[in-house]
Amino acid sequence: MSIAKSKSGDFLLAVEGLTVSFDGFKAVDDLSFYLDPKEIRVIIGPNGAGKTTVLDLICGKTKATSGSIKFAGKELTKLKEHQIVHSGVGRKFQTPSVFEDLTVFENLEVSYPQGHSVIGALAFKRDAAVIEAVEDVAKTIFLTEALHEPAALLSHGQKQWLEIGMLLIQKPDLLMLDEPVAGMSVAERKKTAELLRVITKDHTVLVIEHDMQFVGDIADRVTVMHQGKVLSEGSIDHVKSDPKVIEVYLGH
Amino acid sequence: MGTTDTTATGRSDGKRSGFRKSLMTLAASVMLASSVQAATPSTAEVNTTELAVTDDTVTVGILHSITGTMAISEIGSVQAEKLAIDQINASGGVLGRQIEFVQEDGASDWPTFAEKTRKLLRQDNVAAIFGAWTSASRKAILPVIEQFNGMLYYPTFYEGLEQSPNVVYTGQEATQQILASIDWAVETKGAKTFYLLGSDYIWPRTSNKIARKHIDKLGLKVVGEEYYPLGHTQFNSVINKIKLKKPDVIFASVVGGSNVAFYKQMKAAGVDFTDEKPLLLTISVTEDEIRGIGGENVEGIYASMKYFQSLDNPNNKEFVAAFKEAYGDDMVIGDVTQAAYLGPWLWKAAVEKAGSFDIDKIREEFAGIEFDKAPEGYVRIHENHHLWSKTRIGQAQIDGQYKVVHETEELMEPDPFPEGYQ
Amino acid sequence: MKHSSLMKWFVSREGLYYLALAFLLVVILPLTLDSFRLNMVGKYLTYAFVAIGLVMCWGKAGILSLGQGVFFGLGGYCMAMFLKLEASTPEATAIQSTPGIPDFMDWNQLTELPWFWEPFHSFSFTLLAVIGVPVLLAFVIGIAMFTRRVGGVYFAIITQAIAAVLTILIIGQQGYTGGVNGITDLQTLMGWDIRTDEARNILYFICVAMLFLCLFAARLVQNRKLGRILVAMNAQEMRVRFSGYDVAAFKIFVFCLAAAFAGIGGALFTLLVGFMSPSFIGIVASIEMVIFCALGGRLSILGAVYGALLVNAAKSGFSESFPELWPFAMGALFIGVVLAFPDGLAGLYKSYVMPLEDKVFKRNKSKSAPVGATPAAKKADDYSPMANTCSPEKS
Amino acid sequence: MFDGYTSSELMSIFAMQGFAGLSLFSVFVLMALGLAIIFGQMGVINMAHGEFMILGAYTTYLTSGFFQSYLPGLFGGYFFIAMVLAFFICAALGALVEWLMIRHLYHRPLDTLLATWGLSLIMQQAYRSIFGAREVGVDLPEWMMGAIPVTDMVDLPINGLFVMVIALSVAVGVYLLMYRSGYGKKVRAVVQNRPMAEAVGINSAGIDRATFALGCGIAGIAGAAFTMIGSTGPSSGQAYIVDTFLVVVFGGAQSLIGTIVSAFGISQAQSTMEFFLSGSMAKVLTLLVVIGILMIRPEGLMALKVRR
Repeated sequence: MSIAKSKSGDFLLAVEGLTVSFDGFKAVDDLSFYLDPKEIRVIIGPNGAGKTTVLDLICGKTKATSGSIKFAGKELTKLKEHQIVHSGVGRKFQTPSVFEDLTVFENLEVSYPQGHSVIGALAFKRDAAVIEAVEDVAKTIFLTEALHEPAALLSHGQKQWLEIGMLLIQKPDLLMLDEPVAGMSVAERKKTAELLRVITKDHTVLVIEHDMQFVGDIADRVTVMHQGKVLSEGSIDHVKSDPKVIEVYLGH
Repeated sequence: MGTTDTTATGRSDGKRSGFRKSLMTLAASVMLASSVQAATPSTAEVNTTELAVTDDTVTVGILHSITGTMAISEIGSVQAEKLAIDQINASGGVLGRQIEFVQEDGASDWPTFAEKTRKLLRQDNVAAIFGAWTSASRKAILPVIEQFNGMLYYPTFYEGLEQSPNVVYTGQEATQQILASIDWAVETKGAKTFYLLGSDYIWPRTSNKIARKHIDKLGLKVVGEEYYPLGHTQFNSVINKIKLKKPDVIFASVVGGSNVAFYKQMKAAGVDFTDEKPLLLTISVTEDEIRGIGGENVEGIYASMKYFQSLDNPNNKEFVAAFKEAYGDDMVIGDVTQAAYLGPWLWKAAVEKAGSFDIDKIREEFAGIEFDKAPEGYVRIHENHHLWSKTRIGQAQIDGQYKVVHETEELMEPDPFPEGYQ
Repeated sequence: MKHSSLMKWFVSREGLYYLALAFLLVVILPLTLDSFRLNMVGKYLTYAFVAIGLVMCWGKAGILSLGQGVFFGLGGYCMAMFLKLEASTPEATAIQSTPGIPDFMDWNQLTELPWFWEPFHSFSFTLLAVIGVPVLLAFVIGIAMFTRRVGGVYFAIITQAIAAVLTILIIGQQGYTGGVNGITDLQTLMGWDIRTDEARNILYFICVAMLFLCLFAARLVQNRKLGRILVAMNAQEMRVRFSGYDVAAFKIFVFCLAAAFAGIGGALFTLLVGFMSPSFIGIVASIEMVIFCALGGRLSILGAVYGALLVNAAKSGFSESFPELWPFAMGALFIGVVLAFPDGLAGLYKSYVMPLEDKVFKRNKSKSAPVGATPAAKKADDYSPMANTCSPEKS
Repeated sequence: MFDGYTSSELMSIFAMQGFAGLSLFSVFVLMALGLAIIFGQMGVINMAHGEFMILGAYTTYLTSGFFQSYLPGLFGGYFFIAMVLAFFICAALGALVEWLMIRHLYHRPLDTLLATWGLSLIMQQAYRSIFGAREVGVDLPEWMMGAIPVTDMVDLPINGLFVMVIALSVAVGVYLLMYRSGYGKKVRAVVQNRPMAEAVGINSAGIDRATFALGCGIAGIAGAAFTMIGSTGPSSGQAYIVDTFLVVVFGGAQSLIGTIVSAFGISQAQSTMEFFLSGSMAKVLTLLVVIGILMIRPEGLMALKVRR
C-alpha cells in the first residue's frame, strides 16, 4: 500500500483517514487513497461498501466526520460544493441527471464555466467562445446531431454522455463518474470506453463501476472497497487475484 | 351589480294619496310633529346633491360583512337595520319616500369596506350608509365618507377618540360603558382591586387605559393588565395569574372565539362567577356572544352595556317581538343589534327635521335629535355625533339573557376625547 | 441561422402579448371603466406585482413562500408611514396632547416619534425603504433558510409562521404601528391630494407603468441564463450545484427579487387604497396571493397579471352578487387550478388558443420558420392567456 | 414579581402553571398527531386539518343535541359516543377527499397544500351555511364541568384532565398502530420504499387512503375534545393551523415521537413565557424561537440522519 508516500505533493488527490458516520454507522471508515495526475482509477466493491459515499465526500455532498481530502494541495472538506467544482472536481451521478426541459446545447451552456455567480448569470452572453466550446464537447460526446433536441428526448446512454459532457465543459482536473455504463447497450459501452480514453488524455478520472469487463478496459489502477475501507489496491490483475477480494466477492 | 332589494312592505300603496294616508299614521307613531308635512315635498327641493332620491323612493346603503370572520357579529346589525327600514316604510317612509337599500358585503376585509363605501357613494349615490362593525372597518371607511361627504351610522360600542362630521355613532363610546360600570363595582360591590384583560387590539387597550385611569382616580388598584392575540384560545396561564393576584374584579374585553375559550376555561378552572370571587365585569359579551359561549359558562358574570334584550319597557317589548317575528323565535338581540336598529330611525328623524336628504342640511340638525321609541329607552344625539344614553349593568343568567341589576339614573354624556383619560 | 430567426419570431410574438396587455390596461380599461372601477383595477394590479414575484420564485425556482404578504405589507407600511407623517402636521393634529405625531401614537400616550419613524420624513428614504426593507428581510430569511437547505414544504410553513408573527407584532405594538386598524387616513403625497379621482387615475397609470417595469425586469431575468438556472435548479438542484453554482445564492436572489416586487406592489397599494393594515400581511392574504399566480399559470409572468386581475375581479363581482358563494368559488378555484389546470390560464392558452394563432401566423407569414419549436423553448416563452378578448371588469 | 406571596402560594402557582403547560401540551398533541401521520407518511400538508377538527366539534354538537332531545337519561355519556362518531365521520370524509383529490397530487406536495387550502375554504363556508356563522355552544354533561380542588389554591379542571387522557390514549393508540400492528408495518414499508413495498404486494394506494383517513379521524377526536375548552365556529379551525404545523415540522417530519417531544417543548415554553410576559409577546417569542431553531436545525428535532 502507498501509505509511505503520504503527504507528498505529487498526488492530484490525496484522501487520508476519511471517516463518515451516520448515526453511529460508519459508511466510510478511516479510508485513505491517492490519485496521480491523469490516472484512471476505478473503485469497485460490493453493494454498501461505501463507494458512492466516497464520491459524495469528495464532491462535498456529504460532510466528512473526520479525515482530510486534499485536491491539488487544497483541503476540500472545508469547501462548499460549488467551490469544490470551481477548484476542478466534476461529479456525475449514478442516474443521469440532466435538465430535461433544456436542449442539449443549453445543458452544456449551463455548465460552461462562466457566469456562475448570480450577477454573472444575469450578464452571461452566448458568444462565439461559448458556442465553440459547446460544439467541441458535443462532438466528443457524440451528440452533435442532437444539439438542439431537448434532453428529454435522448436515450438513456445519450443522457449519460451528456452528463459527462456537462462535466467536460467545466474543464475539471478530476472527473468522478458513478457507474457511467450502467444500463447501456453493448455498443454504447464500447463508445463510452472510447470516450473515457479520450477524456483521460487531459483529465484524471475516478470511476465507480461494477462491470469487470469494462473496468479491465479502462482502469489504470483499481481500488477495492469493503465495509467502508480499502480492501485491496493495484492493477486489475493484482486485485483479481487478491485472496481477500476473492473472499469478499465469492465467500459468504 | 349589487342587490337592490325593494322592501315589499308599503310598496303597494305607492300613490300620492296612499302616501299622505300613511304619513298621517306616521304622525301618530313618530315623535317629531314638525317633520310631518302636508304634502310630499318635491325631489328637487329635498335633494340638491344628486342623491338617489326619486319622487317616491330614497336609496340607502347597508354595508356589513356577510362573509368572513366578522360575519358572525355583523349579521345581527344587518337584520336590525332591515327591520327598521321595513318598519319605517310601513309607516310611510321618509319624507313620503319609501326606503330602498343597496346591500354590500364588506367581507371582513377593510379595503373592501372602503371600496364598497366608494361604490355606494359614487355609483349608487345613497343618502345614508348603515354599516361597519369593527373599528378597523370604520377607519377604512372614514376617509372615503369624508371625501365624498356621505353619512355613516355606526352601531358598535367602540374606543372613542374619534368625532367625524360624517359619522353618527349610535353605540356607546368607551367612557360611557366603562366609567359607570367601575363606579358601580366600587359602590355596590366594594371592589378594590382590578385585573384588566383583553384581546390585543385598539378597543380593549383603549378601554383598559380609560379604566385604569379611572381606577387610579378612585384611589384603587390595578393588579394586572394582559392582552392576548385575537383568536387565542389558551388562557390557562392568565387564569393562574388571576388566581395568584386575587383581584376583586376581572375587567374583561376579550372578543370573538377567544371569548368562548376564556369563559370555558375559567369555569373549568373552578371559578364560579356566581360567587363573585372574583367578580367578572365585561364590556364585550352581549347576548349574541353568550350563544356561542354557552349560558352555563358565563352564568353570574356582569356586563356593562346600554341595552339588554331583557330590558323591561314597552318600546323594547315591541322591538323584540318584531325582531323575532321577522327573523325567528330563537333570535337573540345584543347591544350592537339594538344600536344598529337606531340608525335608520335617527336618520329619518334628522331628514325630516331638516326637510331634506342633503347631508349638509341634516348635519346641521343632528344636535338634539331625540328618539323616544328606542328599545333602550330615550336617546338623544349629542353635538359630537354620539348618543346620550343610559348605561346598564346586567348579570348573565343560565338561559343566556342578562338580568338588569343597575341602570344609571341620568343619560351618560358621550365624551369621545375624555380629558384626563388619555 | 434557423435558430436565430426562430428566436426573432418568438420575440415578435411575445412582444404582441405585452402590447395586448398594455393596450388592455392603458387604453381599454381606462376608456370603459369609471374612475371608481379603474381604481379597483389598480388595486388588483398591485397584487399582480406579488404574483409576478411568485412566478419567479415559486413557478421557476420552486420556492413556495406563503409569506409574500409580509413583503407586500412592509412595502405598504413604509409608504404609509411617509404619508402618515405628512398628514400629521402639527397644525392638522393640534387637538392632540402631542401635536405633530400620528394620531394613533397620541392615543397610545407616545409623546414623541419613535426613532424608526424619523427617516420616513424623507421621500427618497421612503422610496428606498419600500424596496430595501422587504429585500433586507427576504435576504436574512433567505440566508438563514437556503444556506441550511430548508426548502419545499418546510420553507412554506416557516414563511407562513413569519407572516403570523409579523401580524401579531403589528397588532400588538399599536402605539408604533397603528395596530389592527392599520395606518389610516392618508391624504397627500408631497402636497398632492391622492384622494381625488384625478390623482387616483394618475396613480393607476403609475401603477401600470411600474408593473411593466417589473414585468420587463422579470422577463430579463427569465430570458437570461439566470432564468434557465432557476428552472434547472427546480428540476435538478443537485446537478446545478455540482455544475458549480451556489444554489443558495440563486435562491436568495430570486426570493429577494420577489420580495422587491411585492414591496413595490404594497407601496402602490397604500397609495391607491389610502391606508395599510395588518390584514394584508397575514396568512390568509398571503396564501391568496399564491392563487393569483397559480391561476395565471405559475410559469408565466404575464399570466400572473391576468391571474391577479381575474381572481380579484371575480371576488368583487361575487361578493356584490352572491356573497355566500364566494368562499366556495375561491375554494373550487384552488382545487381546480391545482388538480385540473396546473399550468393555469397560460397553460390553457397554450393548448387551445396558440394552435389557432399558429394557423393564422402560418397563413400570414408562410415564409417564416415553422412553429416546430422545442417544448423547452415554448416553456421558457411567455404567453398572454387572455389577449384582449375579455375585460376582467365586466361585473 | 413574586413579592408578597407566601412560598405555599408560589408552589401552588407553579403547580398550576405546570398543569397549564400540560394541558396546552395535550392540545398540541391532539392537533398535531393527525397532521404528523399524514405529513410523515405521505408528505402531504393538509391545510384543511383545522376544518376536519371543527367537523368533529360539530359532530359533538349535534350528538349532544340528539341526546338532549331523545336520550336525556344517557346524556352523561354522550361524549364518548360523540368522539367515536367524530372519528368515523372525519375519517370517512378524509377517505373521500383522499380519493377525489389527494391521490392525484402525491408527487406535488406544495400543490396539496394549495388544494387542501381550497378545501378548507369550502368546508368553512359549508359550516357557515349549515350551522350559521356564529359559534355554537356545546353542552357538556355535568360531570365534566368544574374542577377537582387539590389544595386551597390548586384546582385541576376536570375537562383539562379529560383532554389529557384523550391525548394520551390517542398517542398510545397511534403508537401501537404504527409500531405494533401489521398496518403500521405496511405504512412504514411504504414510507421507506414505495416501489419495493408495492412489489411485495402491499396495496400502497390503500395504505395512503387509510392513513389519510386515520389522520382526519384523529382530527375529529381532537375537535370533539376541543368543544370542552375552545370555541366551535366555522372558522375556529384556522386558529390552530400555524401552531400545529410548527409542532409537526419542529418535531421532525417522520417522527411521531418527535412530534410529541416538540409539542411538549413548545407548550412548556409558551405557557412559561405567558406567565412572565403578556400573552401576545409570549406567542411571538415562542414562534420566533421555533423558527430560529428550525433555521439552525431544519430537519427538526428528531429526524434521523440518513444517507441520502
